[in-house]
Amino acid sequence: MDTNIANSNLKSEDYFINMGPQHPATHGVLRLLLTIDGEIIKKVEPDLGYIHRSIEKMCERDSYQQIVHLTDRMDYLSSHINNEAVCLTVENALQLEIPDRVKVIRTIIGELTRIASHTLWWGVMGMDVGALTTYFYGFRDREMINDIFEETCGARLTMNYNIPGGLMFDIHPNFVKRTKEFIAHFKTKLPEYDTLLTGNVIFQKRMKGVGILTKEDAISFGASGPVGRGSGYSCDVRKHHPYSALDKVTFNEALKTDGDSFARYQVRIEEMWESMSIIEQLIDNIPEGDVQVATNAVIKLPKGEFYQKVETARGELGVYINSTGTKNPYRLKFRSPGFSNLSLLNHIAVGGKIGDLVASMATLDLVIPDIDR
Amino acid sequence: MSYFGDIYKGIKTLLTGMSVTGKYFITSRKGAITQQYPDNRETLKMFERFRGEVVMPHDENNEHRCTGCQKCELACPNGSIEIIWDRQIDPESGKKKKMIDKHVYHLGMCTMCGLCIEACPTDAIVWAQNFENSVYDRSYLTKVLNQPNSKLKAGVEE
Amino acid sequence: MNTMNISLNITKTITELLSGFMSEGAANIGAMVTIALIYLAIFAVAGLYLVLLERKVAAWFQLRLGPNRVGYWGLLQTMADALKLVSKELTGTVKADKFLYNLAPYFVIVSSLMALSVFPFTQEFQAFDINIGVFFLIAISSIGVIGILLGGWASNNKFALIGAMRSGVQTISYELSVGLSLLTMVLLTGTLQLSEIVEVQKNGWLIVQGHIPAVIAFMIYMIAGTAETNRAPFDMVEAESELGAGFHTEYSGMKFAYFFLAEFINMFIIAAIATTVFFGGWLSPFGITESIPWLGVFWFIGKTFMLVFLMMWFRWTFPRLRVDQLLTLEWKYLLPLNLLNIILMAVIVWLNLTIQF
Amino acid sequence: MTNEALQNLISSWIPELEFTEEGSQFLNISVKPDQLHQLLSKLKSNTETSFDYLFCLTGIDYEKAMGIVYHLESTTHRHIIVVKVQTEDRENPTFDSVCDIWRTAEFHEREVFDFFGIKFNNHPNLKRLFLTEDWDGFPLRKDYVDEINMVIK
Repeated sequence: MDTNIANSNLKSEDYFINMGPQHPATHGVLRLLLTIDGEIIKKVEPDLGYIHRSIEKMCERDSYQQIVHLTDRMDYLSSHINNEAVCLTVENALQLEIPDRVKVIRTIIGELTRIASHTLWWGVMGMDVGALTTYFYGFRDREMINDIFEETCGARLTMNYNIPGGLMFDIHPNFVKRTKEFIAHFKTKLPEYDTLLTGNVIFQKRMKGVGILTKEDAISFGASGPVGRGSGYSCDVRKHHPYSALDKVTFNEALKTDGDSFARYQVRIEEMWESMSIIEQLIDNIPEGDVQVATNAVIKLPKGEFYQKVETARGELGVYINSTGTKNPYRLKFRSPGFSNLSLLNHIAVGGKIGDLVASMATLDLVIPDIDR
Repeated sequence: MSYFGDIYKGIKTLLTGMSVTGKYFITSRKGAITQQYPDNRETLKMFERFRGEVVMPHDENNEHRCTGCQKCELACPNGSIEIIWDRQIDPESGKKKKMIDKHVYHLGMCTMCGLCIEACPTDAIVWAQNFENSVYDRSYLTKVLNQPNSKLKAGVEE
Repeated sequence: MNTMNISLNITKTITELLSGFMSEGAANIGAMVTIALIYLAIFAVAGLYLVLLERKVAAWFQLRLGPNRVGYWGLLQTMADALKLVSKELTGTVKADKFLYNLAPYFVIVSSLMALSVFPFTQEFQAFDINIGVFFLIAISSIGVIGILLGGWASNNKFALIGAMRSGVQTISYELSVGLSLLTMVLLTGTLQLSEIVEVQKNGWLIVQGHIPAVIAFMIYMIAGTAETNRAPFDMVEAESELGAGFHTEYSGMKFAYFFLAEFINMFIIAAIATTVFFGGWLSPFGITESIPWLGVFWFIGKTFMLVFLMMWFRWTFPRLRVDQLLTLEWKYLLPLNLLNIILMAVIVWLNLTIQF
Repeated sequence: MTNEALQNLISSWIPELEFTEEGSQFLNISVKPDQLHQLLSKLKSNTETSFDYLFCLTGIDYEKAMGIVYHLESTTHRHIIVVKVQTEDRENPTFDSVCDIWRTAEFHEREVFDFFGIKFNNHPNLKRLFLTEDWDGFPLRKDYVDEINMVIK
């Protein structure tokens, strides 16, 4: 029997709250219009476009080298993997033969970017749930990777180290040494992440059974990356459509089945272990060879459509180029992982409390420029 | 009895969590990971590939390598390089030749993508490692890379 | 030796001093006003340095250095903050309920300062030695909630309202556990008067005397005390990642400073009650410094700061509980444990199995 | 299933479909707007094809016509197919919405409506997703002109 206001003549309207665009939990300019009843959330309606720069319109007037540098600004936490996506699309379209050295280096730096993105996610995840010290431990490990990138590519976040046809310049002499140092350091620190946050009973109570996503819903909503794998949906592009040197390494896909925030959290922690093992398999035998294949200054793709899938830290990034043979693409579409992962937020947050919404949003690991493009 | 069981388990996980932060508290004498930026300015050295700002190196008798071919201007995605060139009589060969007058570089619009340096045939522009580029007026951000009355270094054309 | 004692009992000495040239009643009021001013001065500065201690301890936990720019070793940092807050403009929302909006901070700061008056810092050094000491402390700490509720509701801000509602629920339910855990200890001492409680602990601190039930009561008390002051892991009131700044979103300048200072003085009070009741106030461990009574202040302050450090350690390690989990923790776990503990303690006191030295 | 097997199976459902494979790595199907919803729901429900993952829905402005490209993948058989649909009507292009088949289409279709002006009938809330309500014009159309923000190099 609904005891509360149902049968009394007290009329109660919905209570609207604006979560964003300036809000600590949204990690960027995303505005969520929450309809709440006390603490319980009835509806979440995202309002996007605060950081929309119409990258796809810009791509229609830029040459292919210039498009690569634009992708840095989309998902800035896996900027290297975004660059690699566009370069692979162009190289496959031109049927360029890429030397093995480039493939191995691209995969190593890609996995390092994934670890860097996951350590930042872990730090910010702890902060969202209330443990403020995790932020600094996460950033301490991320700083070591940023230094490796700064030494090799010259930039910490927006690398633009890839160009269609290979890499801009060769890796720095002590790239291998620094990466090995990082792996050794991180192997001792990752278990600490578990004792500090994963094992904590308050953390488990806040995460288990929160934001449940079944496997069918994950597929139907197009969830990819750790969000999909948390619900048992095997969607790792590195496994199903391997690219660069990923077919030469053996690693197992982190899959969990119960689909709540804690499962998505565990998938990302496991992925960090997998990425480290991939780097170890490749770091010692980087094949010799030059790092750039000669392409003519103005790249013209043949007429037709080209699609390339890549696994970024957030999920499956797809680059679809519809070219009519001119020097810039007729239409270029980025299938961004964050966009589909955000679309399921309303589905998993309804019925939960505000604390649950913040916890499940943290495990969706949203990067707003990746959604708005 | 699971009532007391999960209380005990809960407290045990809480204590292990505290042990991690406690370990860091005790060993905090080892120094912080944060960089004391304004204090360590003298000792701070950036990596030599760090992309601070595009500059045109001049050798001792004020000569640079830029021929004014505008390849970098075409390669730049957001128009932050403007080459102002004019036809002058080349003193040795007496023919009219395309000479660089001003290589205007808008640091304010540059996204540090490195495509111009990649496209330059004569390696005339390189990265400088300074990162303190903030200025009080936007007009200071538009720089002219080639120093006044500097000449093209001989032998670069071939 | 007795000259030292007389000067310690400040209330008696000041009233005698003033009654020399004032009537009896005026002297009492004069004494009360002077003591109030002395305490206000001491604890305003103590509050500032507690804030600095919190920021430094947080920094050491997080591999940082903490404030070290203002003053030598950052000592003047919170002094500078206080100065900044004094000079800040007192903004407020237009449709806010002006009177209640301005009244709220005073509730909070007054209740936390009033509670300071009953603490026995050393032998005689106690502002007011009323015979219902512990009961007075619990009553005072519940007034602070009204200030928070008023502040959240009156500032006409949706996030502040949610924060205030959360704090109301949280503090009311956790006062229960604070009261009950102190009750178990009062069973041992038999008196509510704080100086009597310290006297009883002359032959063994209460936590030793009451062994098992006392330790359980202490753990429950610390959990409930942290929740009482709205500090992590129960800081839903101003949960940064959910509500922004919670109930004091709309406050700025000195009004915000009152809220901020009151939170830290409350933390000091919770720790001070714990030291007085559980760890024998100003008594040195085995009576080693019995001879010099005024040394007791350092023992009292030392023990209190150990407990304050423990509360800070909680804050910088644990994630935040959800509101409903917080209530289930209180009603389903702490309350039954407390009641069991009282029965256990009653049995032990009845069979007088307490450990006496 | 290989492209040929897919082609034979699908052409058995609806006769007048065109299959091409040149210019793209996957089998392309061009379908008429009125058979679109029927084809796509059959592609998902049929067990042999079971395209249950719509990973990319793109709007394209072919200057004479407006079109949508659906990239579908089957999570069980791991094969990929591309379905294209076009309409000459540029003032009021409308297609059937597929968000009852795949929930991800809700947001993708709102984005296509926002940038191309293509309407989808029986879409739950077809509003602009990125731009503000009162934005006039559809930015990703080829004939969209905006002097202020568009830098034509």
